[in-house]
Amino acid sequence: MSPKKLNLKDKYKLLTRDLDWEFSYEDRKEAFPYEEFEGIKITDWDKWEDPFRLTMESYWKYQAEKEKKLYAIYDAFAQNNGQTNVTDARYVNAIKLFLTGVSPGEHAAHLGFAFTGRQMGGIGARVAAQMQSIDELRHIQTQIHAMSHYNKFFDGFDEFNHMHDRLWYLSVPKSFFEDARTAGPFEFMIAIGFSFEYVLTNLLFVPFMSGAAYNGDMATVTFGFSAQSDEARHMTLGLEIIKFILEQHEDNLPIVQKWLDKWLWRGYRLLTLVAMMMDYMLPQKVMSWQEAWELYFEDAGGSLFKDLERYGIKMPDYTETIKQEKEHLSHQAWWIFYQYTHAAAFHTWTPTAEEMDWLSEKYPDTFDKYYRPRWELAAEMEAKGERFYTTGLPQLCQTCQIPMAFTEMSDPTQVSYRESIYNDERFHFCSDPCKSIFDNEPEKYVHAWLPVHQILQGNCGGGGLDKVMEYYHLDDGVANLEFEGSPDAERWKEWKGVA
Amino acid sequence: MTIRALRDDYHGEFKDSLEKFGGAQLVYLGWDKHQMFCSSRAFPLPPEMRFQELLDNVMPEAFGQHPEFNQIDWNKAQWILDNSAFQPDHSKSLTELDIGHKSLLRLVTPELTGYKGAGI
Amino acid sequence: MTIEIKTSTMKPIRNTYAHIERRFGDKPATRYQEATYDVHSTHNFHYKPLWDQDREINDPARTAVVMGDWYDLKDPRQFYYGPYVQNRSKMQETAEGNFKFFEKRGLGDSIDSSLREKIIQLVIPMRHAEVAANLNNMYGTAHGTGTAVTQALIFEAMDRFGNAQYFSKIGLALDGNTGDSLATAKEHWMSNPAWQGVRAYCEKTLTIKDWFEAFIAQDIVLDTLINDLYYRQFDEWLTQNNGRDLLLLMEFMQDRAKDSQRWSDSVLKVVVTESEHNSNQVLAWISTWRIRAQEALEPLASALLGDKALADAFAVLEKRLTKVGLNC
Amino acid sequence: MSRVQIAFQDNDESRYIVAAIEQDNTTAVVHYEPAMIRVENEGSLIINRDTVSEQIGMEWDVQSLHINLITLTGHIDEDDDYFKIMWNN
Repeated sequence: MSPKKLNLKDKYKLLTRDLDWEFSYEDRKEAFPYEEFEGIKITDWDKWEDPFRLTMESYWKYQAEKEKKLYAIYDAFAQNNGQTNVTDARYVNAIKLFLTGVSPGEHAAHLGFAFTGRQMGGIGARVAAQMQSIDELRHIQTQIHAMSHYNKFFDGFDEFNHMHDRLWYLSVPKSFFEDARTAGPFEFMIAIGFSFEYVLTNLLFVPFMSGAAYNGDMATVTFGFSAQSDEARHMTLGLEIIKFILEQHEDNLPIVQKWLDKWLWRGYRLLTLVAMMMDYMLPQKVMSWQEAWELYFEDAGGSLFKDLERYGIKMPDYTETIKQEKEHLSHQAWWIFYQYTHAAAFHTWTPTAEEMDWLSEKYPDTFDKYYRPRWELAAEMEAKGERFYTTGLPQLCQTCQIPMAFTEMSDPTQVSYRESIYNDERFHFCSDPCKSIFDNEPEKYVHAWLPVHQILQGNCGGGGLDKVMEYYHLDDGVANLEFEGSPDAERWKEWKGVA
Repeated sequence: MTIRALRDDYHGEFKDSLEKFGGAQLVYLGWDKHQMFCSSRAFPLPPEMRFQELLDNVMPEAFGQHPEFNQIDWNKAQWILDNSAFQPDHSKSLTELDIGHKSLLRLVTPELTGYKGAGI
Repeated sequence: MTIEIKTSTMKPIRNTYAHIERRFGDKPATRYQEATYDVHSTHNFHYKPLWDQDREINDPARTAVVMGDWYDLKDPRQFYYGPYVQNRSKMQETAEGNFKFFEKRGLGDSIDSSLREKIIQLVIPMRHAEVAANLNNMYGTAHGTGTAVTQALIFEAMDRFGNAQYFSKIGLALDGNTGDSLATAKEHWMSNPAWQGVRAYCEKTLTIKDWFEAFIAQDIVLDTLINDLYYRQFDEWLTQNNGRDLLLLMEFMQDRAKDSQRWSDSVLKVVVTESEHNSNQVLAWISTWRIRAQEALEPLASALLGDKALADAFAVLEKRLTKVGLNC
Repeated sequence: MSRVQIAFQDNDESRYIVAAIEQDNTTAVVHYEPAMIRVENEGSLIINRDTVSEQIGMEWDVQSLHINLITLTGHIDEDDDYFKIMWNN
């Protein structure tokens, strides 16, 4: 008997979907207890369309091949002192931000997908989430290994995980992922699986990695593209999950729309870090934040939302605000870090004259008018030997936890202040979407660990700034402050043989 | 405003309520159209602090780095407290002036237009 | 500016990350160490889980077992993602070769019908049991503490899903890719009395709330017994009963079980030697689950291998427990 | 019609895949970017196993696409002999 030829779809069905069974001895709800409280109605898990059809054996095979390639490059990079090939030591600060701000998020995503990969009732969806979970573990680990060599030659990497739980600006990504993980399984899937992976990670990874390529950073570009190859699978899962939920029951639409409105905004605010990285931190620029936003969100995201219209999904109202903010975001963000760099684990600097010209060209309507003068003021102060570090602690947005630095788009010189009063206490927000996220679930967000308030309550080492720096494991004069004159800058000059 | 959670009694603890600040209350201070300071800032202040003390002791710490700080005419300064216009009696305390925990107090100086007149 | 590099000045300013240095001293670290230690977030959590408001999102209290340092649960194989997938990739290559050989040589045709039926009735349904193993290990990944153990748990989870697929492939190899054997096997899983105990046990494990208890019920109690029954005793039985060719198709599961046992032994040992509290707790779990396992496996073991088989498997479990200092 | 896109790491294997795409999708536009090759097309884009196999000169497994893939947009339809991405608008 010659065996029947099975095509990929049939084979995958037999090897995966058919493995589940109806419980007879226990209540299935006891095994999957979190499936209902969010209000999502699933009537038939069998309608799940597998977004990709990798069996474990193919998974091991292809992933092993990717890993082999990746680590061969890491080894070569270390053996050849690859860190000396980057365009300039300033560049390295972008990847410090990556390791401290992005990589721990990969681990949080790993745990979150493990949760949904355990808790969703349908085996097709579970297995896809499980594969994403183990991929995310891959990402944190390959990133730690990629940065391991940089850590031996630059400051600001060595305390990345201690800082992740404590340092003020790292509460932005930390709270983002914890917000998703503390939600139910379906919200997590819409938050990270769809909104973040599908709509926004291209904006995180592709510019970072092209930036790495432009700036001679072989280690980062390699892990980045290698991670992106998993990302392509993740995106497919994200798209499938939203379609699936929407097709299951019409009552799911308003819930999903609310989650989309929340998570696209949360994700966008998180990407503020990427915006400033692209426009200010790369010595050799790739494209502006505005251009990246247009290419990866407005264009690609636009097609996506057109596709989702059939289910009744609407692009969030605030996308108009984002459209205007794209000309302001990176400048406002870098200004925050420029003046608080004494409490940050990377260096900042004023843009050079050529860089400012590039910014004028990329942002003709905003840079010269609103932002060039800031850098002129900074340069003036620096020339007087009074490099500007601001005093005190910033007011933070209760939701996104970024300092209240964003401005009204109707008047870009006016800070945008929003507030809500809940149970007689006042809460502050940087924007309408951050306010409405809070207003929808105040009992969740009152519990946010806001770094500034924690410092002022004495929970971060107690006492003055020096105690807080100790709590952060941030040695003054090493990983923090202005780039010029930093130990990083001095070592770089020594390597390059310039006085 | 109801949250959907596994249990109906889900609640978060207020992480920043007044009693957690050791007798102080938080006040946020901002200076409109002076974006040299990237954002308004948070100060723990005694509720019995007089407004005049705030002007004398806190404002310089908050905004003294600005080149225009010395040009502020405090008698002409305008104020916005929690999004409403506000005319403080300098001899009164924060509590008496209804400057509460986590209140946002904004200084407005229309005659000072910031560095190079750019709102900085 | 010259781009010539002075290699003499190219001295590292530190050997590894600070948390690794605090644990292991100021020397170059292994990739396992850097990828594993202290990766779990431990402080300053933001929100209460909507599904578990009494605990933090990462909370050691999700098990009754208490560890001073969860990173003591080191994986003796030192698997982080890279070595894990590369190791399994090699194993699957062998398995792939075995399956191809089996198919190409038509070895399925030479298996007599009673043996074929036995495999379909009593072996292929394992594909469902492996799904429970997948979920129980995934549960530990999601709720456990410390990357040392949570990463090993997800490797185990993915392995077990792989096992489920390999068991399914055995079915396909026997039914000429029609899938008929899988449908029949599922009927056995659902209603053959030989399987109902195991199925009830699996369903029960999926309702466990404490992730370390799930590890005990699954990876220690049930797996030790199943591994002995299927990968030792049934292996011998096949050798003696004209089923050698089928061993080719079981090789992956057999090798993998050995590899996994080194890890689970070590986890168990470290946890019970940590404190009397832990060993008492673990013993309490074991005594509950071994009684359930006894009931669950009796009909299956008898049907597969005869009446004495389960006692032999329990002797192996006993030995395993004694080795880590657990005297039941 | 919305545009779909797919990007690969810029290496030798990808070049054969891209050549096969160009052959089977005559309107596709190929962009060579740093370390990456990005291909765009209106509506949909297909990668056929046979065309890639022909280009490489040996059997090519569709799923090995994952090794060099960087990103894509659109819905996916994948089988033994093709990999397709498309928008439904």
